[in-house]
Amino acid sequence: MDNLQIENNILETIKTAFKVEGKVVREKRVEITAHKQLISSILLFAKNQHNYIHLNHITCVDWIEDGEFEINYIIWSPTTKNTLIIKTRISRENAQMENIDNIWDQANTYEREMREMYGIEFPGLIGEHEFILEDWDEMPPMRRDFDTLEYATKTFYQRPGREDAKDVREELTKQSGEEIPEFAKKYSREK
Amino acid sequence: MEKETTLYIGPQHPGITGNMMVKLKVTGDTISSASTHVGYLHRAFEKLIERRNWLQSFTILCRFCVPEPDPMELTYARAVEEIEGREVPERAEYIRTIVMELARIQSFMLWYGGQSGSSGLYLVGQWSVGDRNYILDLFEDLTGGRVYHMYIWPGGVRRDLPEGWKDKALKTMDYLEKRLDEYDKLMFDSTIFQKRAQGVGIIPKDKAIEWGVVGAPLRGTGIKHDVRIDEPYCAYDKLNFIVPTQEGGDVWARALVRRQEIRQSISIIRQALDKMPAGEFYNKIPNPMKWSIPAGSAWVKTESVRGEVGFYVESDGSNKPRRVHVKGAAYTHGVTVLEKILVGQNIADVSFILNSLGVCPPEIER
Amino acid sequence: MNFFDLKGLLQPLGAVKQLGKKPHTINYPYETKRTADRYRGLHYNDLEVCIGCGNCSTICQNAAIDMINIDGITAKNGDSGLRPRVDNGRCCWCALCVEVCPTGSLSLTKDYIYVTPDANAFLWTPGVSNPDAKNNISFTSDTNLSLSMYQRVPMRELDGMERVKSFAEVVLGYSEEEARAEAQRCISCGLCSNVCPDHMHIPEYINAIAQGNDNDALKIIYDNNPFPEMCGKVCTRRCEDVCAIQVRGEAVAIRWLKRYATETAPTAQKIKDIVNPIIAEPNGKTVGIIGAGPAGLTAAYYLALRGFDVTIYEAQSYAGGMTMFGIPKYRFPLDSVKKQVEYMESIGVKIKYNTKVGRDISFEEMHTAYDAIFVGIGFQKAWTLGIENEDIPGCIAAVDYLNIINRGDSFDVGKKVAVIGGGNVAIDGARVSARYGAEVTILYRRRISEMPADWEEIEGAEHEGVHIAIQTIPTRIIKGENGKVSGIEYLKAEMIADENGGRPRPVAIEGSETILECDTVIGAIGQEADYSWLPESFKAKIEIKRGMMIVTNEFNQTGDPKVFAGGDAVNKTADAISAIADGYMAVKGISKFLLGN
Amino acid sequence: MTITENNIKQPIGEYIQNWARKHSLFVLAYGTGCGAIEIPPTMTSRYDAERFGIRGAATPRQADVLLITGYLATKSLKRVIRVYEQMQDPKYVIAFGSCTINGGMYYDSYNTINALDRYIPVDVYINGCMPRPEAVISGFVELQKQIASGNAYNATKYKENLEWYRENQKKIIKNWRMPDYNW
Repeated sequence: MDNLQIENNILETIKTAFKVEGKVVREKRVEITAHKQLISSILLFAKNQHNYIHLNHITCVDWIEDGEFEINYIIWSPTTKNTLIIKTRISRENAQMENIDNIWDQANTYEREMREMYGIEFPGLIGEHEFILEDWDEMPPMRRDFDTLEYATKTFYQRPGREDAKDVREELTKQSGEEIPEFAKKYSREK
Repeated sequence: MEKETTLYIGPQHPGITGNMMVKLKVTGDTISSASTHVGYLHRAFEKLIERRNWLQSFTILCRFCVPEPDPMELTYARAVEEIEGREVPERAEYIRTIVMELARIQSFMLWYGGQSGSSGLYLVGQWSVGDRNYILDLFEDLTGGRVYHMYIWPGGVRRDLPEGWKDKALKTMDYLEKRLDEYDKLMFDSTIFQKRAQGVGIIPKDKAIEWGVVGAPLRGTGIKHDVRIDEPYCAYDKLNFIVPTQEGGDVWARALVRRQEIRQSISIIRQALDKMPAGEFYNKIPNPMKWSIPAGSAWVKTESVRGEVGFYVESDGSNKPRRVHVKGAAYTHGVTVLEKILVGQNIADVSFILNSLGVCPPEIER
Repeated sequence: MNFFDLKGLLQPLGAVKQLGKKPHTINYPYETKRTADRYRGLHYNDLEVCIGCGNCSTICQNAAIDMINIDGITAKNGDSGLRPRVDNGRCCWCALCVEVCPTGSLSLTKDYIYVTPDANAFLWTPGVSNPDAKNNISFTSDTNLSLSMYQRVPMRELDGMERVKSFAEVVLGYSEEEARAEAQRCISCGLCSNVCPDHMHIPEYINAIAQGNDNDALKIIYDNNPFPEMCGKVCTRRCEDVCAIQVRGEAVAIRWLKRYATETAPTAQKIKDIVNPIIAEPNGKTVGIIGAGPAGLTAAYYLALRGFDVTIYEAQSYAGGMTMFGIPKYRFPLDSVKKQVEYMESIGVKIKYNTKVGRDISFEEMHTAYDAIFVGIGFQKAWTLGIENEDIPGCIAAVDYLNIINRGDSFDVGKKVAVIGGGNVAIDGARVSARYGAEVTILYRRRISEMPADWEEIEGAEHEGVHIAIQTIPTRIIKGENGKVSGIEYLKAEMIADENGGRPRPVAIEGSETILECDTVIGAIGQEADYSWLPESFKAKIEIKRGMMIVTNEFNQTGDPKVFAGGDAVNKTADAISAIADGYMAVKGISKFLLGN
Repeated sequence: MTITENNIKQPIGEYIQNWARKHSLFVLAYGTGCGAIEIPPTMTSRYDAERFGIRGAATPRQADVLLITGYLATKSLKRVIRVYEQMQDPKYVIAFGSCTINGGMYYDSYNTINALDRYIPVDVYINGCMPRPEAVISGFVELQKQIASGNAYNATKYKENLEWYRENQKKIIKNWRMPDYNW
């Protein structure tokens, strides 16, 4: 795999420097999984030593089943045109993550958004608490346990006139007298 | 020393590119600090996508950015294809290229209107936005929709080119090429525009990449970076085009870059129409309600008019996406970059600079 | 920079030359621009073609589409009677509903202007709101573009010439991958469940297979059908006839998917492990069942689950009734029923073999001994052909013939065989004979399209070299020199339209007598029930009309409230799934009658 | 003295007033949602809405028509109400796109309102996502018809039912930090 030489090199460098797991996803994509305490040192190392000077993206994925948030830092190097994805997981309870807006100014925007949308705290983060929402007093909305449909139905006016709608499967079972057992209902058509 | 006052521009302001607000601290006419306030267009797309399946998401995604919906569709489609490993027929790749470039042209035409309008040259807007309708007509014939096309979906494109479309497209390109010269006379040759644009809103070359500047503003500082070249997608690696750059980093340089890019786009469309192979245009997906995608994630970038659009898509193996996170160019341009380069500028230049950065507020808050 | 840059000041004035040009303004509303040929405007629905499957409503991510009742459209087999209504205050005209419409009835038109001051006026019933829009359709989805999957995953089968050599099972079954792919085609509307006599939960178990949970699928199947393996192999599958996909493509292979689900449980113990039935505490009530066919066994199984004490009386030495020896082995292996019966016995069903009611035990005796009785006797007597010489050697009823073969006894059919009839039994007889190397001709009164047999069976027979002589009416069997059959004489028939609107009748053409040489004649024109066991005193209460027992309610209760009946002797369709359905409904009836719930 | 046109009888003074109003509809330049993208084509040379006296106005005080171009985020709703109350009579509201009618594709979003007429009175709804320029012009023509017939009195309705509107508005806008305008 000669064409992945740059990718393998950077992966090896970071692996040896920080003892972390990682893989080459495909051409121009290297992925690293690290503990949250290592994140800022890896980012600094990549930025200063390997010219990953462009912060592409910071994203958060809610793995509610595992009780964890996954935070991905995506950085890009203009010299090799390579993208490095650094993944870390933090606990959902009292979620806290290191603030990196001293490394990249624009990280501030991402972190403010994550603070608002997921309730992740970034100690030392400056900027107003309200970024997108206004007077929001429910749980941070991007958390997976926040039910947006339920909230919208409750909060906003539902225009009447559609109450006569019928569910096809229900209507058919009514016609035939079929009784779908409870354990099978999870396989019925999504509504 | 003069007194510092706070000034709010937006959300209801004719010069703002959309529905957002810039809060300025001004001393006299000069801005001493600026901060962007968004959220007026927040629709919680990323939350809504959690409730929709892989195909349903594609119709909602194009609404991320109103002036240019197609790069969103394409990026999502590419991300899904990457996770699932779905092949795209070659013809579809060419059609996608054409759609992307048409989208680029129509967005540039809108930009012509905004950029010149914010410096008082309203006629250019009348012309370019009027002529933009011809591109929208092409879109309508191709996709069935004028603004929201919902045309590029995972696996290819929705419909093949209709009969006679190729000739119509070529004719429109010829017409546009002629019109572009007319716009030049009105806009780029105009002393008013030159004086307004030169030396305003400078992005320093040495900081540009670190600040997160992408797209035309980055190329306006003399740095040649374009996703179409760096990580070719669709059929871009089979077509000849140049990525124009300008030195200076000011509004003028950005305008010149765009002026050249629109001509490149016309050339790309001509080449793509010429080289397009026959064959399938769609690698059909299974029943959308039961279509699930293996667990995995992808980070995919596309070059849109305003810069690079990135999608982070995560699948947990079910029939709905776990997470789709969009990063548009405006996310950095409209907040940190804008806040930085507004310092020291005139109040009158705010909307001018906003237009030149291509800030699209729905892209920031989604 | 020079402020008085003359060129820069004068260039914009060049725009003045545009003054004389004709403007490109579209003078709307006085002139209109043509909308594109595939413009996505307001919806139109062809109400005649639509079957109300509701797939449009499911795919709509805006929850804009409701399924509602419309005047003049009623539910029928394969049509839920509902039609979509679009809330234009939700719709985004993405046209996904058009892309997934399995029938192609839904489309978008070129109309798009909908302006009103009334916010409540945006409910739009396609086809009712715009009945004339049929000529204005723009965005449609043909079978190539549609997201409905019209192509069935082909079932692997033995080759036609290969399979006549043995009684090996012809259909090989789906692999896991094939089954998942096939299950994905289902749109979960439930039209199939509605026509299934047993109302099996088809969308649910198919979805379970699609999601990879085969055990759940089996469990759902066992909810109201204890013979899935049989149904998975030989069901008449009326469900597939009404499948929403079948309107424009090939129906979802519901039967093969059921077959796939049953393959996860090859033994009785495995079935018990997966289904893991909850057996209720004994409730002290006893039920006697006559006949261990599908109806009787089904009733017994669900009664036993509900805590009844169940005893089956079976005249033969084996259980399963007609399904045991009445179906050729290449369609349905013998051990399948045995496994099923073993499983049922393991949950408490008692079967008394070789006990014929009316001979070994009288019906009166049963009537007093049990709290309720279920009669599932089925058809045992074949109808006679009613033509000359049908009692001579070489002439046999198909059910008897199949029985002999399946038991492993031999029967010499000779070189040429004529089979009379057009049902599945006739085809079975023909295909079995073909496996003995005979040259087989099926004589059928009507046309192939009117044959009651499964089209797959007919096709299978043709692949195996069976000849079908249509529009033929046998008149007599010709006795050969050795006293055995040597041929059959028949008349050609023509189809005469029925003046009362019924299906066309075959009418013999005078003088068209033809003789077909054959060594064996197999009659398969139908069977009937034998009621000799039923005492006259009961016949007054339990009504029997044209050889069928009459039930008085949906729970298959007869005139005698203690007696329930089901199976071929009760229903008109006379197939296994109807028998199972009868048994299942009788269980509900018996528990209602005895326990009041 | 009255004048009858299209079967509508009006005093001549009112008739002239309505005639004048219907031919000068100044639209507030406030792009509240995606619909704003079809406004430039409507206003510029290809569709040229100025033929109907429709043109942009920079501030609410100068405007006659408030175009709600699509969904309204709750944060925007507050600004829209404020803008609406700042506008001077006669004033009209045109709701644009599906989202203003019953939520459109954002019906389940926690941050967008579903039915606009609960919060400010709406004179004309234009259906579509997006409505084409032709549809936009049709909407304006419908509004002109209403004005000419003297039926476009929704702004008055707002004043009369202010409490009902306020109650609805305050249900969404939790922190009401707005001056009450005195028209």
